[in-house]
Amino acid sequence: MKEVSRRNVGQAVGEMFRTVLQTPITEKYPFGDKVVTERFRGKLDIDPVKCTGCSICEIVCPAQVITMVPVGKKMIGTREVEIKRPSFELYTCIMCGQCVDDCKFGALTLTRNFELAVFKKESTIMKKALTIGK
Amino acid sequence: MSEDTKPDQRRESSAGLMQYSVESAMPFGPVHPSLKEPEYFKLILEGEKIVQVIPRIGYVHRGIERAAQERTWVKNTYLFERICGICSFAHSLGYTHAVEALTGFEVPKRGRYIRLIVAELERLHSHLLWLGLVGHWAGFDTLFMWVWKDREHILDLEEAITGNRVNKSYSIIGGVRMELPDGIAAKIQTELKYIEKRADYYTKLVETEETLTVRTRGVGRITQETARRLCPVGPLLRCTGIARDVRAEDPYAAYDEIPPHVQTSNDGDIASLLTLRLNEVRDSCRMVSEAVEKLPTGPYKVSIPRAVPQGESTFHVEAPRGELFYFVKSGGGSAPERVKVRSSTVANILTATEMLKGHTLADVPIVLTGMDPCFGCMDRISVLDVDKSKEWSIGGEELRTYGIEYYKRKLS
Amino acid sequence: MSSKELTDLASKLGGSVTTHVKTVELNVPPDKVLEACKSVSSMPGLYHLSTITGLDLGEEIGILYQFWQGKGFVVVRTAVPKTDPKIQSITGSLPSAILYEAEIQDLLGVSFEGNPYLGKRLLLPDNYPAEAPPPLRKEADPEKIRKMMGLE
Amino acid sequence: MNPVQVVELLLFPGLTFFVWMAFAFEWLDRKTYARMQGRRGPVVTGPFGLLQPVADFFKLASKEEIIPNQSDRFVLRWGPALFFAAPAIGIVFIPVLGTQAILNHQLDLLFMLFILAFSTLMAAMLGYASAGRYSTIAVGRLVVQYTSYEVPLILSMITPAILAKSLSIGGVNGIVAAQDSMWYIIIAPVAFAIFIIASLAELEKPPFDIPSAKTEIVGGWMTEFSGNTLAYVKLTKSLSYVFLSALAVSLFLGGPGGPVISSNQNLQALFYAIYFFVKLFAVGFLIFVIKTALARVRIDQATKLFWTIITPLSLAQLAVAIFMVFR
Repeated sequence: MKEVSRRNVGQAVGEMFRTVLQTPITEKYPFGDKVVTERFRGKLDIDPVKCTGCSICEIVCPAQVITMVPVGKKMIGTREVEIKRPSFELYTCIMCGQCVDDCKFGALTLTRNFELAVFKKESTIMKKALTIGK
Repeated sequence: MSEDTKPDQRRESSAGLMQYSVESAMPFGPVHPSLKEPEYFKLILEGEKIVQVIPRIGYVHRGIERAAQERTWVKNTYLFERICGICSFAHSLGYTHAVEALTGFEVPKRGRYIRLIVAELERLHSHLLWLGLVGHWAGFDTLFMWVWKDREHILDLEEAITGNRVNKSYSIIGGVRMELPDGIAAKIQTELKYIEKRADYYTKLVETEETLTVRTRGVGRITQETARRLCPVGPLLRCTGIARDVRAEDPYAAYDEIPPHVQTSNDGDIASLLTLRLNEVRDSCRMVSEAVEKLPTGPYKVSIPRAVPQGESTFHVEAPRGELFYFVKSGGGSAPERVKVRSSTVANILTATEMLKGHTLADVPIVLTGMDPCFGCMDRISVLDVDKSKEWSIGGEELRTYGIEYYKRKLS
Repeated sequence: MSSKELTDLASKLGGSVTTHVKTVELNVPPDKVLEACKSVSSMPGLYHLSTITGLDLGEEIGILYQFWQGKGFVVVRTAVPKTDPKIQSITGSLPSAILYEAEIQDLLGVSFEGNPYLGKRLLLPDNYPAEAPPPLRKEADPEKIRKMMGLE
Repeated sequence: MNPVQVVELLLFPGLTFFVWMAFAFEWLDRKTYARMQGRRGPVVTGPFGLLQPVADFFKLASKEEIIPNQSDRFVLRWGPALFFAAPAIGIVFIPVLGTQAILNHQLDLLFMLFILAFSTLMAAMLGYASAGRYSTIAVGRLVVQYTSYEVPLILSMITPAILAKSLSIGGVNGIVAAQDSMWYIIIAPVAFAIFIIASLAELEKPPFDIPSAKTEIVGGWMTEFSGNTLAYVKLTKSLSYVFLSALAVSLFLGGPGGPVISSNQNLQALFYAIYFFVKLFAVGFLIFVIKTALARVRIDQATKLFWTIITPLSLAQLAVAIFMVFR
């Protein structure tokens, strides 16, 4: 154990005292605000007015979050067509943003809300588009 | 232990390399404080010295290769990205590159530069994560906290560019998803200067702090000959002096224009891995800052039709842990016929078992960390005692007796 | 990599060579794989066994030994019939293939004779039913396997 | 024993007060450790998180206790009480309000040695009694470590006794009283350094946290403890921290000694108490800093270090001290 006698023990001490003077990196999150960046991909949101019910989002979604629910019927010319609106099971959402990219009408957005923990997963099912956008 | 399972009746071959008695195996994992992910290693001990290690993987096998066969090409991008949280971008890069090679489309130059920037930022954060973990396993929590503190800077940058800290969903088939945000170039440059300064400090710290070097120098040594035989990838290969890097040899993204300076070291132990990875951190800083300066204008993606022509494509990228291999076979349908992923840890695990040989149990965590394991990527080590033929995994009682005997022997 | 050497090797082993953009494929019969892999890995330049890929080709199971060298790959390609999926292991001369071969044995049911993991599980759980088809084969139905394992 | 002495023994500066000191030390430990690593440390409970250790203690004590099947229930139930008693009794032999301790007798240094050994013995007993695998390995390491650091620890404690020609700490002509003119840290700095290093080993702090290395053997010998037992064991570890720091103050830093201007006896006692706690926190802080700055060594490296370097050094220091006193 010759190294012991000529050791450089305690190399970190100077840096330790310098660190004390700096602001800590820990954010006071549950007690203070957490700032996320502009592009942060959080909870999915839909603007029911812009949605036309084209089902593209349902097709592209990799996590099967979106299901199209028939909400009524309308006549196009002589043909009766079902009107569909998306319902979102947000507990399976992986926030990839593929639906937002593919929505031609700009109805979908990823908000910066990241506080997604709930007691019942059913409470995250978003049916906003079903009630208003008829 | 019943009579019919006498030690000598239950011998089996261990990975074809030696014979051992099953009764003397010491399990390491699948749940162990030094493994953050479940994996099982059978350690064969001679006293406290490890003579043989047999891995058993698959505890987090999620059948992703099968799942990929039932998803469309675009959906798979997000699936493969979730193989690993740390090198998620490398996975999506490997997959998208392989698919692009099938379609024959070329990603625009700007898109390739942005891919390089994000890939190198990911390497920075992965290497810093590893350095912190080495500090943690060596009982040096201060280093761990400091390094992770600095890693936050990189993660914040990644969030600003891609919108998420780990699962970036940034590389898509045909380029990258979004343009770089405004004013990010200046921010990247200042943060990189900070990281470079810190990397210099950490190099000094890990090379001189004696309590750390006694744990790392000469520990987990692999020779160049072993490395040639067992084909590890990434830093584990480079620390034996073989300069092998996918980025340099088979460039993808914009690595042909901004080539890496391939770092090597000759000792092949944990201490040299520390220095090597810190050198790579500095090199990545240089590459990112060069790429930001030279960033060409123009489109950042091309739109590629969602049907992929028939064919096979082999691609590999340099993930932070080494070569990451993708093989994609298309049958012309909307989903791939077969995707094979070989993550870097699978290639490294055999070398890691070799590194463990000859060391004591106290060194297992630091050596295993040395290869930067990512079992999520890879998809178990138990200890056998050759002289004693005693099963450690049976009960506390026997272990206690063994412990008493061991220390009696050691103290006498 | 010189394709001449590969052509020579292919003609020696009774196979053929096809060239793609980045890969050179060496098609050999299953019994010549060991020799082909040995020759490829000992060629000048550092040939590194990247991985071994298994493919379900319907009637056969294709096995691809992918070696990385320089700017591309050399692939030793062979196929074994599904009715008798057996092949010689290359772990004797290339020990790095142990895990890759074990993986194919698990996922596609090809036995590699000489591999230390022969007959053992690597990736799949130990209670994976022996009578169920290996999961990456086309006939494997996840629902049926789950039922066989008593998960549903 | 008069009522004042009883109050001193039980409240201030006796047992109750030192238990609160243990909480304060734990807070300071966590806070300095965190701040030096760039974190915040406890912030929520109380001002600056001061009440966090207390809250943690009561939370742990109120949790369900799980006793492993193979364990020795009797030892596990009553062991923590004895384990707690060791530093709790030892600490009242430390003089705080003057050079005289609340309790003292002629040979209390030997009693301190007994307490330190007893504390380790209890830890080993508790670890074995809990019958966990990690605890068993930890106890093995604990005993190996104890055999290696005990000799230098005792030798470094004997040095002040030789210099003071007394085996009493807080006695009439004890070690503290003998340091009136000159602190022993100046005469015997090596002994002080060795005492601090051995204390780190005794307290299982880095670089000698081998028996409780959480990345290797989970919680060390405390792995199988839960609820009430764990709460008391943890409190005892903090109390040992205070106890060893107090011992260092008494043996090397002149105890509560310092310049006293007033002749009022109560005011003098206050001065002494202030001096004592300033020194106590200084020693505690020194231990925090060492703990933060170093990585863990391996058990064989620690044993080698203690036997090949520290033991000869402490013997040399002892020889120097004997020469100085009896020349």
